[in-house]
Amino acid sequence: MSDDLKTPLLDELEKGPWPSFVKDLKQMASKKPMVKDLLRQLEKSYRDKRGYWKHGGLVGIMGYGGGVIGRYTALPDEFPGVSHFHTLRVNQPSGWFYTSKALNELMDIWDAHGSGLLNVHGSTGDLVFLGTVTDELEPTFRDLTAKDWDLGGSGSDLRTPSCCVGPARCENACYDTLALTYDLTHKYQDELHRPMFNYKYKIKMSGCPNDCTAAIARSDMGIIGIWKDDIQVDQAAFAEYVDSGMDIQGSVVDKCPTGCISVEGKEIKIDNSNCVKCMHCINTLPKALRVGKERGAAVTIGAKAPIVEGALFGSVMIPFMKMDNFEDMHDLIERIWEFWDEHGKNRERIGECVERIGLATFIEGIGLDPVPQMVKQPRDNPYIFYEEYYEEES
Amino acid sequence: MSDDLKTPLLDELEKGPWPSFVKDLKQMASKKPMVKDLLRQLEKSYRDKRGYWKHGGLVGIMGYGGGVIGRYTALPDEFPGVSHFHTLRVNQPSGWFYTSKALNELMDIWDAHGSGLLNVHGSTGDLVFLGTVTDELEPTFRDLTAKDWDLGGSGSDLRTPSCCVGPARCENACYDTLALTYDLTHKYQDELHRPMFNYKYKIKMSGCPNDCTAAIARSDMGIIGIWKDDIQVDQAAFAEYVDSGMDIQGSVVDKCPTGCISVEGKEIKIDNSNCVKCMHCINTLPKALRVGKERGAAVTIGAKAPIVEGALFGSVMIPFMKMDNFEDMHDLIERIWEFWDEHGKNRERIGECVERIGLATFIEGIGLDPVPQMVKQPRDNPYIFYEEYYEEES
Amino acid sequence: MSVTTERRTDIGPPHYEQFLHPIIKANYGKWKYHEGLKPGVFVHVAESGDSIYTVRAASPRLISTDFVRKLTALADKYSDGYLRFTSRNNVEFLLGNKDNIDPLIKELEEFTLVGGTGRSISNIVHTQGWVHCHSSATDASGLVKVVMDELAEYFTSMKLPHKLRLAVACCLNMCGAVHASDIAILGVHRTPPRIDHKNLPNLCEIPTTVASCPNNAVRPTSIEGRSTVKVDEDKCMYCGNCFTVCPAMPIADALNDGVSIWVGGKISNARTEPMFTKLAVPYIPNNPPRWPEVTDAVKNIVEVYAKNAKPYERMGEWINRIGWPKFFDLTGIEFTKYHLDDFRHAGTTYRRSLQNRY
Amino acid sequence: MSVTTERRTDIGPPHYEQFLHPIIKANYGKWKYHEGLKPGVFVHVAESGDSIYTVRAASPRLISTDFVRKLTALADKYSDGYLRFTSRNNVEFLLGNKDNIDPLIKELEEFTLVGGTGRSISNIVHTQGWVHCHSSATDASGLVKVVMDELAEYFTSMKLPHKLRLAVACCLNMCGAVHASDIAILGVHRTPPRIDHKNLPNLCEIPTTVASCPNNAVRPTSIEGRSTVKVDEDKCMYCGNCFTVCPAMPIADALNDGVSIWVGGKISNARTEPMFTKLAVPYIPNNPPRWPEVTDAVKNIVEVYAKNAKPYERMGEWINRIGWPKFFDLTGIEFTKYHLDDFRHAGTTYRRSLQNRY
Ligand code: SRM
Ligand code: SRM
Ligand code: SRM
Ligand code: SRM
Ligand code: SF4
Ligand code: SF4
Ligand code: SF4
Ligand code: SF4
Ligand code: SF4
Ligand code: SF4
Ligand code: SF4
Ligand code: SF4
Repeated sequence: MSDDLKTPLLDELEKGPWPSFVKDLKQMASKKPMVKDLLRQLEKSYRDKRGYWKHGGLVGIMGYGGGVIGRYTALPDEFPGVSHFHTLRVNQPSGWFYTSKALNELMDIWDAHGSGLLNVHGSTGDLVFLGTVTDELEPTFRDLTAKDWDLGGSGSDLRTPSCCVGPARCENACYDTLALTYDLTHKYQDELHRPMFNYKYKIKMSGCPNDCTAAIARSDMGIIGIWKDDIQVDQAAFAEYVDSGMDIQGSVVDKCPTGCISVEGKEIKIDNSNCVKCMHCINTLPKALRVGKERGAAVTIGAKAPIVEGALFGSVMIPFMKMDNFEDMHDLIERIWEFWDEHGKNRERIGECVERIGLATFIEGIGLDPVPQMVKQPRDNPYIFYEEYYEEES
Repeated sequence: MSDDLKTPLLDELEKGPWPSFVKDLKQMASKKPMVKDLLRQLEKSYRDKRGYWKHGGLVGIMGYGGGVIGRYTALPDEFPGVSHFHTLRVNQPSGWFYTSKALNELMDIWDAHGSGLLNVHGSTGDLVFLGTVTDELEPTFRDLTAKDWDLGGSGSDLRTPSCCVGPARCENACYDTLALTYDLTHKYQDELHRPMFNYKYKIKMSGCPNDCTAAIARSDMGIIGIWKDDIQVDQAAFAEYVDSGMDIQGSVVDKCPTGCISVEGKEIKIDNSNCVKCMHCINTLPKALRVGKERGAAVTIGAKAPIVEGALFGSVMIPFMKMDNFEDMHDLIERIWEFWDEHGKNRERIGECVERIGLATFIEGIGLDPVPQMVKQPRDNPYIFYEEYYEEES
Repeated sequence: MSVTTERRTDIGPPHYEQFLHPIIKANYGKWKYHEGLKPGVFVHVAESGDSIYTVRAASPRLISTDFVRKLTALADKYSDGYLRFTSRNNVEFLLGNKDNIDPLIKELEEFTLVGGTGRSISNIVHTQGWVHCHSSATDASGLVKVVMDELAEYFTSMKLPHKLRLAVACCLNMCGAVHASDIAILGVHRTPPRIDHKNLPNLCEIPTTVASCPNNAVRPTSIEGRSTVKVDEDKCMYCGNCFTVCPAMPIADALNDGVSIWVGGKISNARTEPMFTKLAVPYIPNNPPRWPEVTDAVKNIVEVYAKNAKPYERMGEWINRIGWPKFFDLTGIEFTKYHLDDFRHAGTTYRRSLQNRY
Repeated sequence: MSVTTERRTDIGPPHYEQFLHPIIKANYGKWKYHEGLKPGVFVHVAESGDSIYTVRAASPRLISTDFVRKLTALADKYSDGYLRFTSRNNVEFLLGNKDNIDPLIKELEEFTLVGGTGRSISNIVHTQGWVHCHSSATDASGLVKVVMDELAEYFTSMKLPHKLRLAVACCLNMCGAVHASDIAILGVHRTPPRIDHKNLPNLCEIPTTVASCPNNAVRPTSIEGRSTVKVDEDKCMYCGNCFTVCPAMPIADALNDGVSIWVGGKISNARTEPMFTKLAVPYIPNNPPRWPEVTDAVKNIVEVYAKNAKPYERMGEWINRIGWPKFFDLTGIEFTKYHLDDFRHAGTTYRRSLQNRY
């Protein structure tokens, strides 16, 4: 093992305007041999056009089943620094808000125990501590909890819930995404830390249908803010948009998916009964239009990536529910988990489970009534399993 | 067997403004005992709320495998008149055009040999002679052929092709639907009369995308007229529509699915590159707008009713082909039949076959190149069967 | 010893040209435009300046040779002996002489209705029912009669927002246009087939019968040493396909058969792409001879559509504009679990967005 | 003998409130509107009249503690020590004082870019790649770097028709937003897994491994008396799921791995419903370190979009307006048989209407 770091291919990634992770990592490499070997292995990958990591083994924190991803190089002789290169998923705070102080403390911990590399943040939302050895897992965890931090999920458990900035800095928030995320994360610590499900279960919270956390695409359960009543209009502010010369017809009226907006003079009219809450007019005229006052959330079920039956978007399970307290939500979540536990298969996401057994059976199973908002359209095939039928009178 | 005809339930169907088949059949019943028993059995069905027909047996015309549907009452003792009640499917002329003379001759034949009841026409398009006994099948056939009529299809054969009124009485016809129907029916007499396929194969011809024969919904192969160039505009006639006070904006401009129409003063402008040939503007302004001059047909494959994998609309196989002669069409049809013969299963319609093996394999199999017009959208799942790959150089 | 026979086969149908009115023949493929003159009547004008007038009248489709002779007599009298039938089984008289229109209509109206053009309800595409088919769960001709009696005013006028196309089929085979109609009435069985174990081994091929079931509900078994089949009743969704291939599995059930009602399909490409018909009312018991619950349900849907749709909106286009929740609201039809699809591509019907109406 | 331990578990993350800027805390849930001030900068105005200013800057996401310390130092200097990260891994500084905006930007621009707001290309959602994951068919961080180097001008400006959201994933597991992005780059394997028969029996459960294959390509077998599996290469579509559950079935293949490019997905409900990303380019070989064919292809798509789309049209909305044939035309991308879907619901993607463009 020589000490020099020759990475001619990676060096090409120091060029260009976008901030360079290679530059950053090379600086770290001077302090951390682990990072040096990481870069050397990566250089080899760039040369050979393939990765050199082995499947994770069973490593983790005592009493926890999730939160750590084990990782080993396939070439420990060549790159001993990354013979272990495990990941710790640190549960981020709601909305990814930090203070410098808190972040610096986290960095101190990671400098002490790991590679000093991180993902800020992982795709699920965790603060990802990237690369340490097995022996450092417990010490890292001890220091984290000492500073009030805990691990997030991995494996077949509740994954770390995440949410958009919501009421903290967004006028569109229809419910308190940060509070719900905090609430669910704490209420379900056991489910988060101890894999007991058929497969992973992700919850994402967006404050409105703009869905800035991609809940409808990336969470088994999406809790997405919505309102029921009329869009709030400030006609004076609207008139200012008109006066500004903005192309209201082209930018707003023509873009409304249900054509329910009209403009008379400097006044905007919205046929709210036909509005599908798409957000476009509100997004485009933020000073004049606001979400309604009767706010809550819609709940979607089953979004996921394509493995193995094809990708799914979440499908509407509850078109609207009040979010004044979170007890109904707990109740719903627990009924879903119970149903999934009973009817799901191993490594079958809840979305696939619903696809397999059908939405009607699923909602019946968790105690919801069918409503037309659950579907784009009623069935178009005649293969109905009629349940009631009449017995011959004899 | 008593001779009286008491049908109190059916008699209720003599009331009301719509022409009554019961009235008509009762008149026939006085001449034909067969019809009398038909009505008596039908009355019983109305009382008991169920049918009383048995599955068809193997009856037919010598040398033909199709064209006759065998039918027997389940209650021959009670209704001996319909102990046989077979159907003959007489191949209609293109576009369902007749002269009185021809029709009267057909009626004479049927009066002589059958119940005197018919369906004008059957859902596939045949002139259906409804109800006769086995012994009368050959004599009916003999008289029909003597007057130049022949039978249509049934069973696993080419079904009777049919077409819209087309160039005979419609300004929208983009090709000669009547001629093609005549041509295919005559060219494929063998396939029509001798079941040799996996299942039925229906061809319907519509002269334009209005699709007045429902080809896209009800035919394994739909041949539907279309044009490629610009919609022909008569601006003077358009100006007259404007002058008439018609709501051009609401009725035409706003209804164009791709928004490619605009009106300036009394002039209509169409962005033909974005026109999807939906026909709406032409339908609505028939005096001002006409289909383009570069005409031909699109060919769809695979429409069918829901048994057993769910209903299918036809899917575009050829977005545009010239119809100056029909040889390319023969060629195409024969390649499809060959492919279906090789890859299809028993009782599997071509549409189901394509669903099972995939459009890519199907078009490759019949020698067509992939074009984006075949799909609504490219695949959205990553499960690609890559064919070419590189072998390691050693 | 071979016999010379005069038997003609495979001659195909006669050439259509001989059935074309001379004006049509002269202007074949050279039509310029058409115009609706009044309900049931339109004119097509050719580039040559010639005109051909069409008068359209209803036919029950299930008709007698007498009925046809009535039509041919009128054709001889008013349309030079030329007539045709439409893809919806109406009869059309092709007149060279405009003056014959009204006298013809007058005579037609003695035994049928004139109309079915433009923004109307045309004839109902339908099937055999109890009149001829072993498979039927309801009658077809009777249903058409009672429904069109109720809707006759919409056939003889053009007061609807747009065309309204109806279909009736007496079983799931859907020998017609049920799967793509503005409104469709579909006969349904609702109980699994009963098995005639005595005759099944003789009448049916076991493998074909087993293969016929889309839901793997039919399984081979043996009873008293004879091969037969059994049905897993939990899996059966009453499609009747096993009965089609095996007569020893009758599925008709007087107590449970009935009709379902479907809406919002279309075929044309005008404005919107073709659409399948969707479930509105899952089940109404058979109530012959006049099926009052069915006619009420259909009439209600037609009237709600007539009142709420905008010009040029077909049923399905109207529903898409207002949304399904509103459709169920306005018609008062109950939304049930049966409306939630659970067949092959069910997932593609789920609402996978936040776009919704309340 | 039991030991008392001070070990804390299941405490969950700290409460977010302590991380909120005082202005945010005071106006929590009471924001009135926001306004973009320039690329990377916006202000949110509360009902109270208070304002909070946000400055957004790029982060490579794969960063060091040093990089974080640079950010926290700036936060201490300019934003009262408050900062956050976005769902796309940008960093946001939350400023009470407007005057700090420009000095902050100046310091940020020394090591990163400010932008990513409004009609721009924001940071690329991405994954681990060769840096950490055993499953990858390509690198992620490197691809993001080279693509964003090419597209930087669209991050620092707001000159696009609308937001453009990119994603990179290094294998079909798609740990990110690939299936719903305006443009996505997806690492693909193109050869079946190779089986390490020696270790498989020890490392993998045969039934789980067999069950993992979506296409039934993995079958149990035995070799020299030891249970193992075989792969039907004709059925394998290289998804890698068997490798996920069974390490003895490696699928990486330096010669054949590479990337594919996808377009037209979206997540928001604005105007149109969420859409899946669709295949644009089936395969480009890996060509590190700068993947020039990939950056060219992406840049081409961005530029064609920028030139042709109308304001407020996302990539997929634009393509839907002009039609896919035109998309392939304008971009010059070849349409191949790989674009024709052949998976589960393939039939729902076929063009089942006459509506088409030529
Ligand atoms: C670290 C992370 C990627 C990143 O760079 O950010 C990641 C990394 C892995 N994912 Fe993921 N996934 C990560 C977010 C996601 C997401 C995005 C999300 O959560 O919003 C998805 C798509 C959404 C979804 O859940 O469907 C995702 C879909 C998958 C899948 C496919 C699941 C499916 O049902 O389609 C797998 C395969 C599996 O579970 O067997 C997977 C498996 C994996 C494994 C564990 C690899 C494996 O074969 O077991 C990866 C470990 C890589 C490593 O070296 O650490 N990962 N994975 C993300 C978690 C960080 C965090 O906790 O914040
Ligand atoms: C007579 C006719 C109905 C009518 O009243 O007009 C008819 C009658 C029958 N059809 Fe049909 N079909 C008739 C047009 C259709 C159509 C419409 C069309 O062709 O445009 C369809 C839907 C389109 C299609 O082909 O998918 C149709 C779809 C079926 C099916 C379902 C096929 C499927 O794949 O889904 C069956 C069942 C079967 O084939 O086993 C069927 C089976 C039958 C059988 C043969 C019943 C059976 O179980 O074997 C019926 C004989 C009834 C009888 O008593 O005569 N019939 N059938 C139509 C033929 C008359 C003619 O030749 O003109
Ligand atoms: C006669 C007939 C063709 C034939 O060869 O028999 C025919 C003839 C004409 N059709 Fe049709 N259509 C005929 C069945 C159909 C069908 C098939 C069906 O109903 O099963 C369709 C598809 C229906 C659907 O979409 O579900 C059909 C969809 C159209 C359309 C598209 C309407 C729309 O906006 O969706 C037009 C255009 C229009 O009406 O503006 C049209 C227009 C026409 C025109 C105006 C074409 C012309 O310029 O002559 C013809 C007179 C229409 C009228 O009734 O006012 N025809 N037309 C059929 C008459 C059936 C009947 O007796 O009612
Ligand atoms: C900060 C962030 C939320 C967070 O908690 O982290 C956020 C914040 C805002 N989003 Fe978002 N969105 C954020 C990710 C998203 C995502 C998720 C994603 O990109 O993966 C989406 C869905 C994207 C998609 O559809 O594929 C998203 C779709 C929107 C939309 C809908 C855009 C559209 O027309 O389709 C708006 C409305 C708009 O831009 O007019 C919006 C608007 C906004 C507003 C203007 C809301 C407000 O009033 O404050 C915020 C500033 C937007 C800006 O960047 O100009 N936000 N937004 C995320 C910033 C990510 C980044 O660094 O770029
Ligand atoms: S999802 Fe809605 S509430 Fe949340 S940040 Fe985005 S726009 Fe604001
Ligand atoms: S939110 Fe969307 S649907 Fe509702 S009025 Fe605004 S643009 Fe139209
Ligand atoms: S399909 Fe077209 S050409 Fe044929 S009758 Fe209908 S409108 Fe005319
Ligand atoms: S045919 Fe249809 S798509 Fe083409 S211009 Fe007319 S209305 Fe528009
Ligand atoms: S729909 Fe069914 S019952 Fe009616 S004719 Fe067709 S096969 Fe027979
Ligand atoms: S009726 Fe249909 S679903 Fe039921 S057993 Fe027969 S074939 Fe199967
Ligand atoms: S996309 Fe695949 S290769 Fe990349 S991190 Fe996720 S599992 Fe690993
Ligand atoms: S890579 Fe996927 S398709 Fe191929 S054998 Fe493995 S699981 Fe099956």
